[in-house]
Amino acid sequence: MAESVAVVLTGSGGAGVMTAGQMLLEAAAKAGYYGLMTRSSGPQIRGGEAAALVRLSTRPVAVHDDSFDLLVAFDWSNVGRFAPELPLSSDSLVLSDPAQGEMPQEIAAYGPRVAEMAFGKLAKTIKGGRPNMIGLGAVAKLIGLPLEPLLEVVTEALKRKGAEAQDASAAGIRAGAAAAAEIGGPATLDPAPEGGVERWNISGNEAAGLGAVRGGIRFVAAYPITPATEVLEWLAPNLADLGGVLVQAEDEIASINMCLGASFGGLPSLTATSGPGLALMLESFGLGIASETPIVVVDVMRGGPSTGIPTKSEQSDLNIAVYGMHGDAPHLVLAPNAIEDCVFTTQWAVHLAETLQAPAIVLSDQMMGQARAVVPRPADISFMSRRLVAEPCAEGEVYNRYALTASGVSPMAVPGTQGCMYTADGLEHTERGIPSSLAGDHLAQLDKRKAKLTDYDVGDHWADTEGEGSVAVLTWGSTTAPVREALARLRRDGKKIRLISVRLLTPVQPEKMAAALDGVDKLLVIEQSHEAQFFHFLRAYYDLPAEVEVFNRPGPLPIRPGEIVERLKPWMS
Amino acid sequence: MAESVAVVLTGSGGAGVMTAGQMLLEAAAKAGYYGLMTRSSGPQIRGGEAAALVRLSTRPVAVHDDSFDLLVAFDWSNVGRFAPELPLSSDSLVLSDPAQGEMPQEIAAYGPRVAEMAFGKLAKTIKGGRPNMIGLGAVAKLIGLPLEPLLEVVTEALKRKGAEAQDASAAGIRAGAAAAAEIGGPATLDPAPEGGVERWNISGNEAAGLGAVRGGIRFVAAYPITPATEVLEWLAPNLADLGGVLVQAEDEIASINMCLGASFGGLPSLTATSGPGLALMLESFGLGIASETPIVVVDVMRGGPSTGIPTKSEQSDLNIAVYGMHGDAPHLVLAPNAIEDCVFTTQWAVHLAETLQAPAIVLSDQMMGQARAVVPRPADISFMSRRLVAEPCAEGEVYNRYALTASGVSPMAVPGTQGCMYTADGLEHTERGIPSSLAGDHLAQLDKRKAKLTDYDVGDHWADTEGEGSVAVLTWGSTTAPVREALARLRRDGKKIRLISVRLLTPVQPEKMAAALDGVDKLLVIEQSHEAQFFHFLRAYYDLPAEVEVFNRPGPLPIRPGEIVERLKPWMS
Amino acid sequence: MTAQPLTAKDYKSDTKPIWCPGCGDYSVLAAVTKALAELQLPKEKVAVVSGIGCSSRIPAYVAAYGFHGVHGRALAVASGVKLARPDLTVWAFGGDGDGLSIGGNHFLHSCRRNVDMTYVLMDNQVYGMTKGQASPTTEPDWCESKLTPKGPQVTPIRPLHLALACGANFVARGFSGDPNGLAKMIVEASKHPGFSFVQVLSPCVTFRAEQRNWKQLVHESEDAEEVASDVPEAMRRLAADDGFATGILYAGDRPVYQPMHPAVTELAAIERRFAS
Amino acid sequence: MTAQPLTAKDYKSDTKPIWCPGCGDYSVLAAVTKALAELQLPKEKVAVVSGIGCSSRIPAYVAAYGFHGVHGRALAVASGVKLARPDLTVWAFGGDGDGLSIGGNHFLHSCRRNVDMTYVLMDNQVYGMTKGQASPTTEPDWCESKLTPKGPQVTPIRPLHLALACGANFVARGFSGDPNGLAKMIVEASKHPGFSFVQVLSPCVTFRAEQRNWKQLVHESEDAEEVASDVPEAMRRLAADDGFATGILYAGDRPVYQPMHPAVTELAAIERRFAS
Ligand SMILES: Cc1ncc(C[n+]2csc(CCOP(=O)(O)OP(=O)(O)O)c2C)c(N)n1
Ligand SMILES: Cc1ncc(C[n+]2csc(CCOP(=O)(O)OP(=O)(O)O)c2C)c(N)n1
Ligand code: SF4
Ligand code: SF4
Ligand SMILES: [Mg+2]
Ligand SMILES: [Mg+2]
Repeated sequence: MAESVAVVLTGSGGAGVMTAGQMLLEAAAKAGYYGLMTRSSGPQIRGGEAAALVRLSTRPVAVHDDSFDLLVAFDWSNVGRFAPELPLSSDSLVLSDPAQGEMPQEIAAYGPRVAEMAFGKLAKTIKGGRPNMIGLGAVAKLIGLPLEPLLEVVTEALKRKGAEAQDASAAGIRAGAAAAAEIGGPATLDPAPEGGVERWNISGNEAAGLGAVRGGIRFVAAYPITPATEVLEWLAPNLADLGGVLVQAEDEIASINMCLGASFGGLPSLTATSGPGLALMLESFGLGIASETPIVVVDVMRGGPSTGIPTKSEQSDLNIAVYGMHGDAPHLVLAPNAIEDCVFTTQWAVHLAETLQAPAIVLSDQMMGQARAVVPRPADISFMSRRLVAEPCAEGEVYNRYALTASGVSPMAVPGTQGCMYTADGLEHTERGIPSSLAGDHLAQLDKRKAKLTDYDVGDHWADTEGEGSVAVLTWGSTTAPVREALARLRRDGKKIRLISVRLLTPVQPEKMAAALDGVDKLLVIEQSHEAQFFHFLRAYYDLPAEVEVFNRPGPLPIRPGEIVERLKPWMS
Repeated sequence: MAESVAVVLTGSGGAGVMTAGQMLLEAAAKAGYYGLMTRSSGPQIRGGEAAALVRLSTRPVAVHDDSFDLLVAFDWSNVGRFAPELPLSSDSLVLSDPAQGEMPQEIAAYGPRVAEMAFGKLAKTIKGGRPNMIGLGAVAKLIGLPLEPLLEVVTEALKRKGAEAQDASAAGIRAGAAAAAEIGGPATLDPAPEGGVERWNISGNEAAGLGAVRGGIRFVAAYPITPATEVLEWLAPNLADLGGVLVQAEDEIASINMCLGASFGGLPSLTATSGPGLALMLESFGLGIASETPIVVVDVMRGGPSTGIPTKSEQSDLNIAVYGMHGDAPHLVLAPNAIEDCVFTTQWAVHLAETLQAPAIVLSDQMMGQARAVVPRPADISFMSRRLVAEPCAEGEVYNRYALTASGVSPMAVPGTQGCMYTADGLEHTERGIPSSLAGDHLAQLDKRKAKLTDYDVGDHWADTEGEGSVAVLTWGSTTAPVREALARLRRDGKKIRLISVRLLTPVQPEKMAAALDGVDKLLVIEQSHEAQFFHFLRAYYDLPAEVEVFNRPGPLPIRPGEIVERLKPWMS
Repeated sequence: MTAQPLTAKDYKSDTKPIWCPGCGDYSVLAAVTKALAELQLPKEKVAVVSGIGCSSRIPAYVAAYGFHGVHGRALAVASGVKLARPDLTVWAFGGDGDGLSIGGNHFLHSCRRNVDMTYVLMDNQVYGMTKGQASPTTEPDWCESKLTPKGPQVTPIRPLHLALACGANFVARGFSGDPNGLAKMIVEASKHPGFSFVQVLSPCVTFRAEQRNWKQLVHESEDAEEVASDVPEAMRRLAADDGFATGILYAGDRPVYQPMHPAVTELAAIERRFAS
Repeated sequence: MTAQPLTAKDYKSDTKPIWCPGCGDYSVLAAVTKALAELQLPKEKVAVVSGIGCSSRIPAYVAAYGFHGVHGRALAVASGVKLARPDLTVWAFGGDGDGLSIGGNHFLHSCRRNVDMTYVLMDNQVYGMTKGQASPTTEPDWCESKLTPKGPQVTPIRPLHLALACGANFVARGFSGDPNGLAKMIVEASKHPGFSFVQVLSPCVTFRAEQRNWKQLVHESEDAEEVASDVPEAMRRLAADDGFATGILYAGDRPVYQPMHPAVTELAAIERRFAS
């Protein structure tokens, strides 16, 4: 019996592994389990080799395990190239179709147990039968997932295709399950937990979209880019339904400038992109900073530099997000640390941007963004404050858009407000908003734009912290998931260890960090970047314990819980 | 008698203060002096208030003094707004025209000695006479500059206007000098040094242009922007004469991409811009990194963020230059530390970019770029290595554009080379240049692109270091000039102190820095940035002594030598 | 409340322009305030958006809401304002460099997107702000810039041709030397639904002093009485254009892009779709 | 040396395209290699430049020097190559998104700058690479993208109109379904001095499966025999264009932009001017 079971389905383009993976996840959800699914595919636009990586569990899971328990290969076309992404152990079971030839060398090298199943032949015994349905049935049987919910999901999914297709699939699933009866499964799922926790099936990109609208975003202008497009695809119809709008712009520069215009007009505005698009937006992002126009930019990070690896994850846009603007340009940078946290962090980003009249960048990544998980429904949060707007001015009253206030935040007049006409400006300016090159005005406005961020009390959300002890792991973003799992394992072994996962990258929070690190004498920084960008950022702005190590690696391979446990072991006495 | 004398000429648009300032500088050069001139003007495009700030000296001067000895005001229109840029002392002399009304409060507040001279009236006594020539004559007399060279310069400058104009100006100068005879000058220049050092009259922007062509740049594509335009204005005709070309592109994105294309074609290529333009270039700069196409971007920094203060200097583009690209993107960042060093540093940047097949950013600034100095002729340097090009390949031989070599630098085939056809790519790639999303290829190429920079021995040029002792000042760029002068003053008082002015910002040089800091226990970091960008960059990448202080201030006011001396005094026992 | 009608002066802010004495832009500003008075728009319901350049300084001089953005992006900002706030009157301004060089892509796409706003291109065939370089409308043999000492050597953009080809819904040319005529033209442009484009010949007296004699060259278009409502006809008229004929060339009736509609769902209903 | 003439196959690299089976881009590639064989250009004297998109993958599949740049910037890179290396034959490729959406400004300015190179726009009226969003050439009522569920609602760009209005020196439309005809057209484009523009209708069978029947819609232009040499005439012909007429529409004779000339000075002479 196992708390979690990990399955990979692979095959070439037409094999339908993605559909099968999705159905498996949904069926597990119906059965009361939690789960996670990610995808991998070859370089072809369509029809190349593909893999659906699914983990099912009795508790929420945010990351894949160190290895997969079961690999089902409908065919072997180029599956070898995925091998590093599909770690197996000698306990793993590989199930493949003898008609499809030899298991590739790279997979065989893991030394898994091997079994055969003639998916193709079995499918042919059923009218309209498909190998992927045979495979699905086999998987259910092998991991102890009840067939009922699977049949329900498949029937539901094929509603539009009619009864014949539904019956064929159901028959396939049953046939696969029957054929697998002889084969010993690699692990059997513990029974699903009882009780009525509402569970959602959501991807990180959808979650970011939802966080945006929860935060009040009603205007989006954007240009498609992998792996951020699904944020936009979710937002477009839903914004329309909510009385907002998504505009597909001619490029990223237009996108962010449309957002600035809409936000100037009073509507909370957002755009989503990935590294190359973020790079193009930076000049205008700076305009948001100087003119104090709130906007949110979601960057779903992918491998870099340049076009890099568009379909794979990496945490290497930290530098550009934190430091990428010309001039002294304080702004907000936030990062969700799990799929469901994309809801909260994006919502919080909107809240902070609007409250502080400052542009924000949300650093999600391909790993979170394109993964789909079954998770407990993300809690409803409602923040109290909103954009501070100016009241109408009487004739003769002067409205100072950039007034120096105690908080650094000045009431912003929304067009339509009588008597408060002003010109938003990216040139340095007086309190009134008139361009000025005087040292005094420059310093006053620089101080203001900085202080409004650093003086604001962000409360506890700046980081997720857990655990105790003198050893800590400091991480951020999607790397938090394997760290959490690694630390949970260590704690299960009675070890004491702390986690600090930074959600608010800027403005930096030196006091809160000092408190979080109080008593820590050994620190491991973990991140997915070749240059150890996070580590250097921490060095620049925080005082770290004397003994600091860094575990950094570029994408696309994720950092796995087991590796983290290994890295920490020497410190775990 | 004084080693150096500092003069300001101010007046409204038509007063000709810039012309007069330039003539003063040239005349001093002719007389054997060194000097420096900077400008300040109001927000009007043309015709607003203006100030020419001139310092003349028996030795090269790279920065203005703590205060000016002589202020000549042809009129007072809005001169008050310049006051913070024109510090005076009680020893200073203000010379103004009684017909032009009261000295502004802000100037009077310095408590200078005041004298009157009726520039306007005196000019009217000469046919075609102009007040600025009267003023020039007076300045020469008051600071002990011989009239002869001044008359020569003026005569030369007015050659095209004919003898009448020449005579009028000469008469004006003589009249001014005569009128000043009664007034005690604030300081008299020491006699000019003897000996035939070749001296140049050059601006930092011209110097950057010269460094570029010395380095071999023959292709420039650019879009005008203040304060970088003069780099381009110098390059355009001179490149044409040298068989190269400058293309005015439609925008900065086109500029950098044209440079990439030209460099791919084998021609060393450069563009020049300022912060907003640099921001627009970053996506494509990353393409240069990933595709290993050398290019040089000169960023003449101005006040930021956003449009900021286009005509004023600031050192606040360090962050964007070092960190502004998405992905892990190692590249070169260099900064000249004086007007004449713009020649060397730009040339070196071209050399490094070409040798390492990596894009480089040169961070100059408005202060250096638009200042004009009389300096010793910058030495000729010739670097030995050049771009490593590939030899033709025979039929059947495979050319690996991105071959993993010991140095990380791979021979680059220039189009036209037989058998080496390859595709330069911003996608991650194999050694061959074929797109790849495999972890192994990504890591290998990331390692290569990093190692070729970090493993290269940059020799001594990485920084200018001078002095000894346990106290050091660490600075960069144009701030080096006041630091040098401050340290010279302290040394004259017998104090020991070190200077480290970093010329090569990235790749970082931890060993060289450790050696330079060896024995230092007190460190003052000095920079012109509100966020202390340089200080945080140093923290991120270098181990600094336990006691570190930062003296940072945003632009536009320059940091003055006297202020630095004051900051250091407590450490000077 | 029967308020006094607002005069042109009421639409002038108290900020003093930084323009050179004699710059054509002063008259464009005059035309703008006259047009606003003609339209009697409440000041707070007008948004004036621009990029960077001498001409782009205009928002601060108008008593309305303004956005002085970055170089070349005026139309994108203005589109955002109008899409988010259909109740506002949105006018964008900029120079030939701002709008046609760095901003060319937004010009192209704004023409075809057809958001209901007016774009006034203040064309002086030079980059005034950066002290006199060639712009996309500069003659190929203009040699006064040190950047292009032999002239730009490139065929100039003809803004009206381009606007028509890109699908602008209203295309006109005015002259700063005739602020009253220009005011009327801006009024028409503003009233016309969709994206209205007005090229204004506005001399730069500092870097193109010869433009002072544009007043001799400018003339009313022969077809001025009869505005073309069909693109090929407008193109035909342009074939003979000398660049100085003023008037409204074209007014079309393409549908306006205004994709924002009232809400039809509550967020809770959307969230329920995630439940599994 | 009397070498064998090179065949189309010799111009194919050994890299396997990532395109979907049936994609029109395969035939564009075939046409390109045929055109190269027709021209017998030495492989090392050809530079093939592109941006990002399915279509932009083409450089790696041609046995020539290639630059697969970033999205939208192919024409700027290609201009740089040609300006620096007038001896090379430079061909730029890209999709309708790459060339007309994000890259619109470079298209506009490349047309007017008239560098001697050829630009092949592989138009499938969709963003293929990012899985099927509307491009600037997509019909306003195409509702298959989740980003624009009610269709883009914007008038499409007509690439030939735009190229003409911007000053392209050679304007043609081809079809990937006729690789031989397309090869000839590319040969003509490449031979013609200045900036040559070829729009190629190249179906995306994955996201615009209905484009498979373009072969029924495509027809040779009625004016195909007689290439227009004057812009208004070409514009007139376009007025009746249904978007599927193939052929060379226009070939002009504007001067080519090639500003690089042999050196006339030594650096030392230039340096002496600084001496004071
Ligand atoms: C990104 C960027 N590039 C360049 C500049 C420099 N710049 C400011 S205004 C301008 C051109 C102005 O010309 P135009 O738009 O015709 O306006 P004009 O001054 O002639 O009215 C340029 C190139 C800038 N501010 N930002
Ligand atoms: C700066 C930037 N923005 C967005 C993208 C994402 N992207 C890649 S290709 C593409 C559009 C492709 O469409 P098209 O140019 O028509 O080529 P096709 O794939 O249809 O051949 C987009 C939006 C990117 N790579 N870079
Ligand atoms: S430089 Fe030209 S455009 Fe600018 S304000 Fe002066 S006259 Fe007007
Ligand atoms: S997605 Fe469309 S354009 Fe791209 S390769 Fe497939 S068929 Fe061709
Ligand atoms: Mg202009
Ligand atoms: Mg396309």
